[in-house]
Amino acid sequence: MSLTRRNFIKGVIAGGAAASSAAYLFRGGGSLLGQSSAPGSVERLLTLTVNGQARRVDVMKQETLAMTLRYKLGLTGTKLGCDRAECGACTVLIDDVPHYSCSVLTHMVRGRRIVTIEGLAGSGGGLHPVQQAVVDEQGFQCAFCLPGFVMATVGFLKANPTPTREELAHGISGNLCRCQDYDKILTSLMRGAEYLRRT
Amino acid sequence: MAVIRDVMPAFELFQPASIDDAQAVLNRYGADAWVLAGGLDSLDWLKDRIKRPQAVVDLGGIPELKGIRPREGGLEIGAMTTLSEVVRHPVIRERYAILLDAAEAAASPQIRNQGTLGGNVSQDTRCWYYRAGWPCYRAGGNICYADTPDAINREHAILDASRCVAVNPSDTAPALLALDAQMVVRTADGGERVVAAEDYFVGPAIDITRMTVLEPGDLLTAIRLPGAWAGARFYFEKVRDRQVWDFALVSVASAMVMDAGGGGSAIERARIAVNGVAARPLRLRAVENLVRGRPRNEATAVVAANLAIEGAQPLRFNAYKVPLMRNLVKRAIRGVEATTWTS
Amino acid sequence: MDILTWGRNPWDQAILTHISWDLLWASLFAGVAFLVAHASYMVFSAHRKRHAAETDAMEAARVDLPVRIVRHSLPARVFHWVMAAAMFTLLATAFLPIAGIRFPWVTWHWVAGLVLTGSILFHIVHATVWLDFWSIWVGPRDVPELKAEVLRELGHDVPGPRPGKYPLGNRLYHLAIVATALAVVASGLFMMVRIRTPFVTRNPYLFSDATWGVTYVLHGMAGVGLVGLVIAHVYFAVRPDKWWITKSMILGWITRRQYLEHHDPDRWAAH
Amino acid sequence: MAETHIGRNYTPPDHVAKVTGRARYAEDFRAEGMLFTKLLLSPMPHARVRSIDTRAALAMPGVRAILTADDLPDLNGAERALTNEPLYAGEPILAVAAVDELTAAEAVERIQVDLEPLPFVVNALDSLRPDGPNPRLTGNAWGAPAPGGQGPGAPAPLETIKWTSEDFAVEAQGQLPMGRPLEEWSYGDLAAGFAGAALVLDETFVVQSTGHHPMETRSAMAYWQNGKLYIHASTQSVAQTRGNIARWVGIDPTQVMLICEYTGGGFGSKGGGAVSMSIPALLSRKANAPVMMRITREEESYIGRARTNMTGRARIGFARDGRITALDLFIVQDTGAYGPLGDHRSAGNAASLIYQPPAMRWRAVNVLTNTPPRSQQRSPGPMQANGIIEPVITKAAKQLGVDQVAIRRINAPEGKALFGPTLPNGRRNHVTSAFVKQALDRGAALFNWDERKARAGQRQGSKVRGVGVTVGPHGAGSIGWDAIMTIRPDGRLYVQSGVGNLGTHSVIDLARVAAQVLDMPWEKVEVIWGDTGKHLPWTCPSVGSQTTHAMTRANYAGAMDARRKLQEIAARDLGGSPDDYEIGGERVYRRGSPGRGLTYAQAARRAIELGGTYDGHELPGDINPMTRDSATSLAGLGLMGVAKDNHPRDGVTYSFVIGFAEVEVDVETGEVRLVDFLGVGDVGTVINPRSLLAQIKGGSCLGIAHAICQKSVVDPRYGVSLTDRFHYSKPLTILDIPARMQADALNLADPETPVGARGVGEPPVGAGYGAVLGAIADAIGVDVFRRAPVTADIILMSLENGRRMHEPLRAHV
Repeated sequence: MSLTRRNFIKGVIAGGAAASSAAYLFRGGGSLLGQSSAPGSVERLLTLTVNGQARRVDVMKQETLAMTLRYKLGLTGTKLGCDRAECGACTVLIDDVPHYSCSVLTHMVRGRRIVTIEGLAGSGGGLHPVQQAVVDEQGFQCAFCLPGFVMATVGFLKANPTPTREELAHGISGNLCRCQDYDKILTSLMRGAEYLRRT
Repeated sequence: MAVIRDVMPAFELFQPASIDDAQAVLNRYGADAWVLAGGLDSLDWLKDRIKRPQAVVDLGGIPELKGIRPREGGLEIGAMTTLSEVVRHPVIRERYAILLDAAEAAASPQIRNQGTLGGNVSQDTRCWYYRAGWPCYRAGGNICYADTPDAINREHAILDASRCVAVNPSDTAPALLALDAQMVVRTADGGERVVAAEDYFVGPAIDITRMTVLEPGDLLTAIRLPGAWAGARFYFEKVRDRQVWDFALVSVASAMVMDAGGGGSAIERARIAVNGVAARPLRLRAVENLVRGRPRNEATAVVAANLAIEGAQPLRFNAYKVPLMRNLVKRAIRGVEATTWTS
Repeated sequence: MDILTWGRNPWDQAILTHISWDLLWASLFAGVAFLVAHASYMVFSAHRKRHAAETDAMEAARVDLPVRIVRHSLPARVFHWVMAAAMFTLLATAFLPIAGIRFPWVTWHWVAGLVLTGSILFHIVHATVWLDFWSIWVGPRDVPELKAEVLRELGHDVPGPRPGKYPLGNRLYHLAIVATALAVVASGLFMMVRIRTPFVTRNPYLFSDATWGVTYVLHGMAGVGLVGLVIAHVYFAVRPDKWWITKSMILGWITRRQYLEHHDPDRWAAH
Repeated sequence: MAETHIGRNYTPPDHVAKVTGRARYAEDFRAEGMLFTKLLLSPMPHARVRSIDTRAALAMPGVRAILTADDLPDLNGAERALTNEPLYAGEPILAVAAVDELTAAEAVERIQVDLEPLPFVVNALDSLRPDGPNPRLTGNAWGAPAPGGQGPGAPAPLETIKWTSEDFAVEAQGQLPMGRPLEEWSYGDLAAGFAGAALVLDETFVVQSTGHHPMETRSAMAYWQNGKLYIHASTQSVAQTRGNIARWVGIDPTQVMLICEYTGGGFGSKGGGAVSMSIPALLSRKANAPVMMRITREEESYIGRARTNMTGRARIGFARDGRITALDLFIVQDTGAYGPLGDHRSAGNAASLIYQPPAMRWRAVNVLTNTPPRSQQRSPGPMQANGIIEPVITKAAKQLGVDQVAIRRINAPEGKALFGPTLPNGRRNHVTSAFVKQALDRGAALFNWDERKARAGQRQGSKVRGVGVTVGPHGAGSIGWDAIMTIRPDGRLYVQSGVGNLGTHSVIDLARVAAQVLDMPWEKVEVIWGDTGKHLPWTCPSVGSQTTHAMTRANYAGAMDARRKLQEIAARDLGGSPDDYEIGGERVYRRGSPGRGLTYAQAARRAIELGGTYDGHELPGDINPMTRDSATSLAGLGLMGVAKDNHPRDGVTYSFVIGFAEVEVDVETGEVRLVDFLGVGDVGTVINPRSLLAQIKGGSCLGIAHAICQKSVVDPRYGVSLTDRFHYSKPLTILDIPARMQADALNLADPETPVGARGVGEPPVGAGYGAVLGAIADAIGVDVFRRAPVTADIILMSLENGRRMHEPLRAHV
């Protein structure tokens, strides 16, 4: 059984040494591993749709979305708390669904809509209702987990705009807070759901 | 060579659009290839730099592997269908609720949004000695670090251990056993074989380095739920230390069909499976046979539960799994009373 | 081809885990190669077969001997076949899984190992007390015989000692088996501490990683060695010209004619 | 003064940055040509580095520099960021700087480190056995600190102590052996106390160690510019970290530019920063380029600090009414690979405070093990004391037929309650104030204690409920710190805050006090924080729940200084004496004739014209040199309020939180579900209500986590941590607590501080821990467990066998 050439070209992301100047973490990584710059290495350049903008970016094949966002697109609002899909600090929306961006290969989201905490605010710069609610209720303490919680909530509310407190707790249960300010977080995010319904 | 973690080694990434293409890559790279489903268990291995494949094959772009479709009075679920899709599916909610309960008990919302049913059943054990990269049997060595006089083995096996005492971590696996699910495997040579869920998993006595029957190059393509157990009386319970992102200490899943004739009081047929007690989810055939034809009550449950734990061999720190498994099997048969506390 | 398989323990120190399974195939190959070589030699060489007439004469000269001469006592034969069964079980349970044929082998393996151990112990006692212990051993005193036998093999009719009870090949083979079997049994018994058995509480930490490594390598080496040895043994057992020996291991006796043809009565141990 | 700010909720100025993702934590900074570093960690719990071969690594393209312990300044024995004698598995040995992490990681793998394994021990008790191994070549325990050094972390000598096998005889019964202690104090007549007791209980309890695991690991990025070190790092206390970094790096504090506007949690693990900060600092100097050190979660589980685990034994005598007659407490503390730590001393003091025993003896050994280093973790000591003692109180109440609230009430401290050992001056310490009894009463009412109590122990199906209550104490305030603030010509008030921004909002709350004193509208108050380049005053470390108390006092003093200067300037320009002038509406005006006065803006301009003390060109003599430098830099910008807190204080400041818990235990599965929780604070005047209640709930949750799930485990054979992932160490999730928790505060002012506020961060931890432990015991029996966390295995095995089955005294399971 042989590969259809079309799929192969589409599929393979070859190794190589090229990298964008912004590629802090990955500069030169390919060549250091002795990989020849194979034909089609241009495939490493891909277009990501992040916060409504098309961004061209050079991505190593083992690169996670969190790393691309933080180190190549400068979107440091997405935090890395464990880098192991356990804490939720890196939660972003992929096609409106919350994912741990630390555990998604960037090449897996080619052509999909990615929204990060930086992309929530309206075009006028006004805060997203959930963000506003968090400010009004002083929702978090150290707030390192905040972006993840907010993204998980925004994603959850798209599926269930009128959650009970228990339902929302389940919806954001994939996020850890070590200040363990869960009660106030939940209160502020419930307020966010309410704001969102009003808009 | 010093140990270092959390930097993924470079690899070739393939994103084939068909099963054939995927297997072509797998066959080309053989043991150096790695199959990526949802990517959660996989990325752990890669970030730990313990598994170092040359080629990673991302199945995410293969339409054939996705989706839930009716089939012969039952359902066929593509192996790459996410757990969230399983949880949301109306037919599963209505006729196979036990799979919904099991899928919903897995890890966390984000993981259920990304993790696939195929990946969930095929994931590797979480024995912390093995996952630490220690050279145990499962890693090709000649020792089990979890079954030593002073090992910390609270989470490990009480049944069917053979040198390795790791347990299977899957939440959906016991539910699939209870539903008599059929696993559709595309073999490396392109052939297809259908394996009953209970035969899909492999214990250490047979193969100490694998959790499933999948050989290099094989792909689990779909999981079929037969109509035979649709809408049965289901029970699923998972006992864990934390309510989120935790693996089962012991989990149980049962499907029961009550005797229509006997006023629905007697059990006509039942399938019961447990997980977290052995390297593979265990179907409790003896229990199933015992309860057949008996009334569904405490007495039946007690006899069955005691039968279930026969032959259990606890380790130093996991003796609690024996009564836990017994009690869960008991509940799986007679159910649980709801409490009526105010507040 | 690797000889050994190394791993790194939790302290990141290099440790021996076991032999490289390449050696299994090597041993298999060696056994088969010997078999082929020997067979072809026997076919093509000037291998001398004594004329029937000579044997007739010898037999006529010794009508005083019984028609059947006991070669293996019943206990000796029982031991041999029990050991053979254990050995085959051990090899099958050890190497079939490695060859890709998977089944629950561990219990079979250590049970067979215990049977082998028991039979060997029996054999040692039995041989020391009831048999002529030395008749099976090889030593300097056998050099002339070695010379003579080799020349005979090469087709020369030479004087010099003929085999006693056991042909030299037998005795050399026995020596090899003794060495490998003792190694495999000794290492195997210790290795049982690493698995669940009714006898001892499992303790993989009984020895240091290094000691265990050596134990596993010893066990593996002896194990694959046995593969070759067993092949050779079976080969001779089924060769038509050696069939009379095999038969004697079943029935216990050989004919007077075979006795005179292949042995030196003066060097045949007292019986 | 009208409560315009104090006691009112407000929106902290940093919140919009936080919700938009613009708030930048250490790992969010970038610098041109920034390198990345990866660490080589020791695989062994105790070893000596024989040699390091870095040739292959240095030969790799992209590898810029390698830092080893030899490149670090000697800290005379104290822990350094890198070591040649690793004392725990996971301790960093060297760091590689390369153009990217991939290269750095590959380089680390190419480095050959020849390690000589040395004896090690992971269980404190094992080290005390007659033939027990020592965690260090030079000993196994910290001796008593030098006289005077009673505080946590007071310098202490390293000693070798072994107990006899006779001492260990009681181990078989699950009781803690009590051999020779290294520290001891007592007061009162212990023998008489026990003799007169109606009931004497003697129980052992194992308090587990847990990692702090703040969401933000101790990542840091550093570079050098014209002789100054610029470092982006994560610390609880900005002002107090500068000096530490200087010491770790071997430079002068004035050379350290620390930027930390946001800290992703610390819980005591980043109290004065983290010694690992010196790695990027020194590596960037060696590589002559900025260096980013991303600490992974696994690395955090090694170098990220953990709570000291304690095995404690409490012998307590009770009168019929539940009043404690005598308390004999023995503690074996595991202080990890470094230390010394004083948790065991804090535990002793806390016990003597919240249970007010008329006679008490405290004995302890502070043992080292080859396990990850410990540090103070939110309620270091008092929480452990709650864990060791509460089960005994609970059991006594059951046996005496006394209500659980009543027995704690009758033993509760009141007013200027005494605590701790007799001091050299012959007297015992006392607290500034305690209103514990009121808090217990308030809580019992709010929690419907009697109603819940009535159904405790009743079984429905497989579920049993139980209730518990605990008084969580903790020291809650220091004194004598400085404040700087300026009213500038723009009419705004600028308050310099050296507090770390942990999210407790004490970093901002202190300015609420200044605004209150100066009657300043909040929108006209600017708080400057998070950068030692921004002229910060000498500020207390943000640990030990002291910040709110300490810095509200300091800023009260600073604001009063500014206020006085406003009055003086007004008097000077408009006649009369300063006391004739009042402030209000951003003006200082003559009493009775509001027309005659100056706006703050005018006064600020006059202050600059007048100079001298008014604009900071002349400074008080008693302020700290750091304050002096900062004030000098700010001099001339406006009217400066600058002062040291010299307000007198009679007593030691302590806060109390009472935890009330109801749990539901499933006796068939051993699962514990927290049904409801209430925390009531006796924490003085409430400054920031919303934040305060969040502190009570969040702190309680840490205690709850200790009671039901969180732990750390080390393999005894290889001495390697096994809980290097969250699903192994099991921190609390949002579904492990009820969807709603309750909290309240008495809001009774502490008489010994002008603002009345005490700290709150830590007392709730012990309250949550003890209350949940008590509730579980109430539901299924007081002898079911003697260790924490109380997990399904412990409960199920004890119930199944009708007696406690878990291994006593084992630290790591």
